[in-house]
Amino acid sequence: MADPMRIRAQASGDKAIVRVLMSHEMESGQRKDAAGKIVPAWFIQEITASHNGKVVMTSEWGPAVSKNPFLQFSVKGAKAGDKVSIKWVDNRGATRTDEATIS
Amino acid sequence: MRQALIPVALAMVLGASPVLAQKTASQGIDEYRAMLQDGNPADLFEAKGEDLWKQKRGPKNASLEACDLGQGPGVIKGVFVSLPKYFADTGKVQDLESRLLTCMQTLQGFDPQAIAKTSFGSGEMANVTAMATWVAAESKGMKFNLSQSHAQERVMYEVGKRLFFMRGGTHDFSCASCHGEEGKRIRLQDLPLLTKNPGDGIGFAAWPAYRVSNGQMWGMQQRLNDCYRQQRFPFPGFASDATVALSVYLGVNAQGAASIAPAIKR
Amino acid sequence: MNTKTRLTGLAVAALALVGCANLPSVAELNQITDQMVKASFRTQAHVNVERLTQTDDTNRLCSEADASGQPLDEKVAKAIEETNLKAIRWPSNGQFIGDWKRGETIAQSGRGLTWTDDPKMANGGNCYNCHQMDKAEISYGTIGPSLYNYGKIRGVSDPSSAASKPIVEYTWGKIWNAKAYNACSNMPRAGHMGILTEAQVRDIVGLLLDPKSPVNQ
Amino acid sequence: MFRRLTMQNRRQAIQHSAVVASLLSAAGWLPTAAQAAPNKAAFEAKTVQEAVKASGGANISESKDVTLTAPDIAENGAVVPLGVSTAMSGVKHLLILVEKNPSVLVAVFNVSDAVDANFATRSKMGQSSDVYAVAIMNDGRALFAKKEVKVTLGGCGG
Repeated sequence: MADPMRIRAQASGDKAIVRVLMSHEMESGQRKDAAGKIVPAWFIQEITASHNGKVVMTSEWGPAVSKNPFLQFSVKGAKAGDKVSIKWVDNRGATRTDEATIS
Repeated sequence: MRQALIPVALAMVLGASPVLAQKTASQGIDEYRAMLQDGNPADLFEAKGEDLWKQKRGPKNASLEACDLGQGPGVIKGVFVSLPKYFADTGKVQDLESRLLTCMQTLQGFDPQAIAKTSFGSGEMANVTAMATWVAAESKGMKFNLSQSHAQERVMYEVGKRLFFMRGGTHDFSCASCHGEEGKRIRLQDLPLLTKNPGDGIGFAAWPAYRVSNGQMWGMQQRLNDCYRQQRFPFPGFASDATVALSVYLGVNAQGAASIAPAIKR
Repeated sequence: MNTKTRLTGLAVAALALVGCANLPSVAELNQITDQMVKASFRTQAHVNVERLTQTDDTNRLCSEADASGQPLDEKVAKAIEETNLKAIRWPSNGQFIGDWKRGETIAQSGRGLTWTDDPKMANGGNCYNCHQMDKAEISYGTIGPSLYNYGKIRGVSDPSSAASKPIVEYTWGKIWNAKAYNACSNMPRAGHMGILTEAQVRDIVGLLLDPKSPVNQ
Repeated sequence: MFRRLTMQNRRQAIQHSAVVASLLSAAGWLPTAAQAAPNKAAFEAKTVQEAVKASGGANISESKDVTLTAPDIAENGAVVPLGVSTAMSGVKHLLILVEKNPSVLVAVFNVSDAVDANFATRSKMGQSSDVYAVAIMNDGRALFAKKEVKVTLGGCGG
């Protein structure tokens, strides 16, 4: 199974800034291995962010997003103690969901 | 590829005045580095390392929580800035990574030789790097203060100094060829002077670090390994005495430098 | 004194015996270092461990001087320079000046002779890692002096002229074996150590001295 | 739920690619409907124009109301920090694109009332290139900001 994400969510005024690091190879599909064969693309394709269980944002990615991806966004009306969860799904259908409490 | 990219990319930066362009390029690179500081993927390895430390693993199905990294069993905070140091139970001076191997052997029953032979970034070797990242992060901001009270620690410093200045390989390079003078650079890459602080604070005190260029987490052992590769030296064994001695020399030279590990590097 | 037996074992064993005594002598520390190098480094791919364990007197003496913080004794330095000067191989066809365009490619390349390099591919000269050369290349290192306008500054307008001969020969010699002119130079001995071929050295000399080379614009 | 809603919105916005995708899916060329990227055509586009069109945008024009955050120079093309934001209302999607990448589209952020129209991520760049931030409005207009990012590679040149 994929390694856990690191989610930092900090309340700031009337919103919370969310910073996420995800553990993923994000293989571009352009690279060749030692034997000269193309390494197939393998990347996170969909992101879903929820605030206290309600979906607030979705995002779609291609293989150009860097390895071990970083994502930052702000949730309106979120305050300390609220929960933020992030779910990703990659192009092989693997998925991971992690949750953090806003500080 | 690399060689082809540099002139093309930089020729575009160049414009009419090379002096001005160069200043702009290095300022631009500083800005770029600053943008990456927030959100260092080393965090991922740190989290993984903490998890691994506490997990029951290995043939003996034990955690590493009783491991003594130099300040007593289970003490993590502050150990990174005091390593390498002499350990009475092994009768050796050890760095963080070689000490982790010792604990994985004694507490968990892993074979340290087998781990030392594993390539960087795979299997238990990747786990050692992750744990080193977590242990280092727990001392972030603390100042390097290596012991030189044991005779072996002093001998290792002296040997490390000789290794630092040892010329060899096809190119006659020593560590000092690149890191022996202040204000030098390779291509556009600044080279820290590693014989004293603050240069050594940027060099030694920054590893483990996340390497942006290849998306890998590197411990000090891998940093030294790749330096030796580029020096055209033969292959230094993982956790070998020579690598530990060199770390003692660099670590003592970094006396007083605040640890910035785990850092993010090119 | 059982120094000899003490130091013949592995470096680790030697260290254990040092125990709580005072710091060993310089000679003993040098021997412990040699033992530790033998125990710690190994051959990988085409990179043989002898590259380090059987390094020559030039490297050994310069390393010792560097570690001690004392400059090399003047006589020793002269002897090193003479040995290296004698070892220089001059161009077999009498031609010192090659193609500066090929020279520029060699100067740009930093590849070759690491354990991850393919030994079948041509080695690079690593020149830009340490030197400024063509002014258009701003990604240059500063470990060595700038070589921009190298030939022009030295008044070389025709490399084949008799007047240019000393500087042409010096340039060849310096690239072939830098230690012939400065015992403990930081510069690799490109020809002497087999990093570059004779033809490659010729092209680098062309890059530095050909009046048409971008180095001299 | 919200997820299904977005899918519908997206379908309307990118009817063309959805049709293509469903045709491919029917022909058995795509693994499963659930796993197939809903915006496949956009992510395979080779030009900024194509990618924007496939994402439901039209009449692309430069606008000061879209902000792109990007470094002037990237020390390494493997990781280039890029951000897109706008203070305009009525934004449906924010896109980040790198013109000279093999496929230009890096990421699509679907804006909702619950988040700021302000996102940051990091992209690979194979070479120096113009980078685009594009806002696709509810009415289908596409507004962009662009900036050239130079990519260098340092180190020993080995």
